[in-house]
Amino acid sequence: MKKLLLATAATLLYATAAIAEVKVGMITTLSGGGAGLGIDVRDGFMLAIKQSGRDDINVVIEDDQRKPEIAVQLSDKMIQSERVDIMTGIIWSNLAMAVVPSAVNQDVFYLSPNAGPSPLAGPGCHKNYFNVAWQNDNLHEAAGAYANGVNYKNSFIMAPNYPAGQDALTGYKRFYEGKLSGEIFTQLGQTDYAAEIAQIRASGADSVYFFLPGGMGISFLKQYADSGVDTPVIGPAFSFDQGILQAVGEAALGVVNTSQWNKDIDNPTNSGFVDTFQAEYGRLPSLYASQGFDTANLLLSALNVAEPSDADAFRDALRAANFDSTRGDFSFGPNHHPVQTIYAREVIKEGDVFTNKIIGTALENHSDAYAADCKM
Amino acid sequence: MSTILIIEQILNGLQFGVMLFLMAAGLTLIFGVMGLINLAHGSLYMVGAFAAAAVAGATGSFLLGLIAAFVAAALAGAIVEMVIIRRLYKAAHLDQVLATFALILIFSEGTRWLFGSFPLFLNIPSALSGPVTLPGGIQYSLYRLTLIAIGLAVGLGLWVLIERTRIGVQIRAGKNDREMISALGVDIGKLYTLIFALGAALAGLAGALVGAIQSVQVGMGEPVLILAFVVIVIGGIGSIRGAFVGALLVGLTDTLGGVFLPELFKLFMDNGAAQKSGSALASMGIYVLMGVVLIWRPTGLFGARA
Amino acid sequence: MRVQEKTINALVVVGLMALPLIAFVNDEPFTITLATRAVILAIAAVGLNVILGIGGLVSFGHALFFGIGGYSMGILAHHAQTYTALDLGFLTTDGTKLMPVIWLVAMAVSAIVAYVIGLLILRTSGVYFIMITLAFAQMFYYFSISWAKYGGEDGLSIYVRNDFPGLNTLIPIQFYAICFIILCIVLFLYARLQASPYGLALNANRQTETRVETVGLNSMKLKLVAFVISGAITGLAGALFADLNRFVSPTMFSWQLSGELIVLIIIGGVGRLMGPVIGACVFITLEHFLGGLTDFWHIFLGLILLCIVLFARGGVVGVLTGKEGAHV
Amino acid sequence: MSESILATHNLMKKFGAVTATDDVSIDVRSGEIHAVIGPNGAGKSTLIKQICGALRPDAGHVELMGRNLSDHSTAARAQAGLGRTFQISELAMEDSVLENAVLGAIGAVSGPWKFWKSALKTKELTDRADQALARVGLLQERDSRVANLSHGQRRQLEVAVSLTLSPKVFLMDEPMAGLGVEGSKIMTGFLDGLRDEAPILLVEHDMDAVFALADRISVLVYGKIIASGNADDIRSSKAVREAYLGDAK
Repeated sequence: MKKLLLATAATLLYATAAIAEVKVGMITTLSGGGAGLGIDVRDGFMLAIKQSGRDDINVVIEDDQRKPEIAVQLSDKMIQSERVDIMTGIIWSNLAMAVVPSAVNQDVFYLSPNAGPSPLAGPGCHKNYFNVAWQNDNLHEAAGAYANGVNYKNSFIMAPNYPAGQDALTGYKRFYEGKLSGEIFTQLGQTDYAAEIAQIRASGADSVYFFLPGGMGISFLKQYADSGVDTPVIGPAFSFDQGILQAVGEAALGVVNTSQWNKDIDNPTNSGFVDTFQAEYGRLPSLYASQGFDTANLLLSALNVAEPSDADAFRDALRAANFDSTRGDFSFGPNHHPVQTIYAREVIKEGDVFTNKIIGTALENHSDAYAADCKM
Repeated sequence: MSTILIIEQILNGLQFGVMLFLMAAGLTLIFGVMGLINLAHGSLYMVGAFAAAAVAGATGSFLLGLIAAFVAAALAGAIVEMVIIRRLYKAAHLDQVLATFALILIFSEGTRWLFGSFPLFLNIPSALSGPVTLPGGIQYSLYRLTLIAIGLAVGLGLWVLIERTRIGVQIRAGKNDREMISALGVDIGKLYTLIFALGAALAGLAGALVGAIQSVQVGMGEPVLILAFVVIVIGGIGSIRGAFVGALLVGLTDTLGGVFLPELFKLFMDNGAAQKSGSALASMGIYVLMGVVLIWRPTGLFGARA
Repeated sequence: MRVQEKTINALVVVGLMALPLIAFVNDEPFTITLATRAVILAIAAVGLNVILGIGGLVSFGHALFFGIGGYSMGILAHHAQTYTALDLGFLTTDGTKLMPVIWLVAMAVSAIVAYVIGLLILRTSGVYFIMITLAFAQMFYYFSISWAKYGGEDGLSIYVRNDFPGLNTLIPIQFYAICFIILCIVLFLYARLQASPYGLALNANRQTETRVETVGLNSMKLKLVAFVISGAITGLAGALFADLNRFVSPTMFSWQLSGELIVLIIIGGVGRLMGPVIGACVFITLEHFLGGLTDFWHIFLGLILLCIVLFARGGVVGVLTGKEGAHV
Repeated sequence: MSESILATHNLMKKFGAVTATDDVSIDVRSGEIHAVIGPNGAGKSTLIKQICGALRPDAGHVELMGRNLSDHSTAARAQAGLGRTFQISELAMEDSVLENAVLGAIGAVSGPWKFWKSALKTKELTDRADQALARVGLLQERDSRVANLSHGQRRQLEVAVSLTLSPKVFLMDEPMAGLGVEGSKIMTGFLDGLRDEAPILLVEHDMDAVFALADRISVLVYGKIIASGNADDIRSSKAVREAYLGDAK
């Protein structure tokens, strides 16, 4: 019996090798509240795959519903049943923390198109884990650096009381050199910020930095604009992204935010991406779409060099990051996290559409604070 | 912390409270009169917000948006009542919970199917935007003041409706005795549809009003639903007065807890730790409030004694 | 067609034994993982069924115990894998990766929490009870989100599944076997409990507390013990669930999860021995297959649940046997 | 004179301005049936609730075999030997007749903290239940669901459950209610024989039954005992006729 099983397994193995199909598992959020981000990552990713013209890449896409335990099970499915070589797609840090460590330990490659929690950049880094977006602190650090650059001396900072929020404020403070007029942790999922805005008004701050992803940011910006408090606001790109910006409207106009990507970054890859994305899906691409697109292109560049079955060669090919990124220069640091330029953008109105334009550079060739803790 | 800031925070708590009241009033009426636990009440809130955003976006008029929210939520409520809910009045609470849980799924994903996965735009009308200066030099959002006024007006309206009108008599009678009221020749089916639609319309109105200063997105109704349940349980299920008091208590506890608990913790902790523990405790605040009220009075502040 | 409940029960047990074996032979490990998930949710729902099905108290906060079980596992295993001491204030100890120990701790902690909370809340009834159980679960949910020491919203990852002497728990079929045997034990205990003098008294207490008091039994104590037993079983399931995912996070405390546990019981049949098990299998199957059809699969899930409420009173077991379930 | 088994001492209970129980002192002695009668709203239910522990009196107390029951819960009073039946059946409607009777046996014999052995396979419990069912004539309905029983059968089951408790004293709230002529006759005969086993405090509307059964009768009007004595005393009492008929000048 056992022999028979082994024989079957061997035949199967032989069969897969013969087709030499690359299987990519994408776990992302496609239903419920945060679906917009997952859909953008998926669409960006699939656009690049389509453009490559390769039909030997099989992408299996599953919806995690933004629930960590569902993500874990899908990951089991990808690894055990689909036997994928590479995984990608997760949007949220808490889902990434649930899935990535065990996946990469089972010899699967994981390319992160969005989340970059600090443990995975520091002591928990892994040779099979590559982050193609940013380490979570990056945009916040850039905001701190930008605040120095425009001479803010007295910032009021706030974020939700959960790990990514705590990291955000730490990231800002890591680069920001002025004083803090206030530091607030809000509730995760909070929708009313009247109390916080009152505190901002009373604090005498010269700038406000906030990290409030998703609907929280929309609520805050609308209420802030209505409150008449005119202290300038800085935020990370997440609250000023293409998908969200239309829902914020006028309230966001003129706000400076930090991002590693914008649609006006001037290189052929990027302009090609923006045009084809619009043609394909009928909407402007978002930050997340660009990250999905870059992730797929990184993958394609490595596949051109080596098969994932040859793990060491494939890993080296990934590490080389020999692809044309929408962001221009892109390379990996020692912990497989990006070394990249982060820009300051400003929200503008183009015709009827709210969008961003780059107004300066916040941090050049920036890596992250955790690389030193990474022993790979 | 200055007096002005404290007054401002109390106003914020009030505003939050009266909006919760709009949600809770319908919920408590529906439970009090029909004995129905309606988990899908938050979905009607969402329907209102989306209707308002769609209509305001198309016409440019916030007022038309509000009307649309009211009408759309009332319609959705009436349809749901006639097709599904009325089969559940005699069912066990458990069946009601499951059925209305199913309705949440249908409403949420249906809305996403219609409107897409991204939040919609809905903004404060320009006439109401910006702050006004109150006596004492307090800068306060005009729109939020308007919300407080609308909330109080609706509360007053409901009181008049229930205490002073024929329908109110029927509602009060229906609360106590279903058979008696149908014996009086009132069409109980129509009355129930009407009450359900009224509750739905209030929820829709709240969704639209709040949507203008928050994010109009799928799933926005669920956190509010939980809060509204907390409110009616604190107030005593079926009691409009209880819902009003409960809503203000929850609104004030939540707002003031979030502000003052971290301040309190700063007295014996360093700043960052105080912020973290204070806000952690504040996020549990209303549930602690509810727990304490129910342990003290197992049927809420104004609930019927067992 | 009317089927005997015993026949259904036997079929379910045989099915739960056969399916993973078939999957094993066909080398479909994910099917085994799905079955494991169904079995663990079934254990949790059997726990809930003690207080809900027999005792008639609708707990809308049972995720509380599920989460406590999960975090018991997470915290113990976290300290074991990081070689740090676990300081309980009155006692400092090492973590552990040994499943039986973790299970005992999960059940004990859940039982203690259930006892304390039960003392406070069992005076309420009906909707008030529904809501106060929700309130306590929400307190734990928000607390766990901001509890930075154990990962906050990110939760805790355990890199390797915990150990069970003599087995390799990382092999899906072996872990399934553990869960399946626990489910069988729990079901056996549930059946004994339901038929026992205590079960009879608790069942009568659901229908009339006055009668139970009049024959000299303390209704409050009956309910409290049921709440404790129920919490302990659901806590055990939580520990297993955390081990299945090698991960624990605040979503284990979420009200959606409490709702799902109730849904499982209603789908299967309230107060039925196999109700939760059938409910879990049906639910997982729906989730799995509908999810593959469309992004908007929640709509169909909702419609199916509605149909169950409107047209299939008594759940699957009720429909098959032609008998309604317990009235709650 | 035989010993007093159950006694109330100066029970007082007010609801707002209404005094529902006004200084009521009655007792039940071994071997007797003591009936309490009174017009609607006289406070009979309130009195029963105070005796069985569902209501706390404002003043006064209840004694069972000389023991003060003030600190006893309903359950503890039942344990102490108070066997109550209800005016409106309080039974587990989804359960079988046997299960309801076994519930009583559990209360009387084993207590509820037995989690292992099946209740319906415990001979000690089922024997006791069967005996009680046999005495009220319900044995043939042993396996029926209570929901399917007739009204009269439920009244019988009420009594049977209290029999399983072997109480020191019965507290019966209108056991004849809704039984019809034939049923009342049978029940009367049954209660007649029961008094030697344990005395009965009988609250009853059916005057024929009361006058046929009661050794003593107390008349409760507006919360006060206005008369007490044997059947003849009550029949001839002026106060009672005034209260009941309102016209006896």
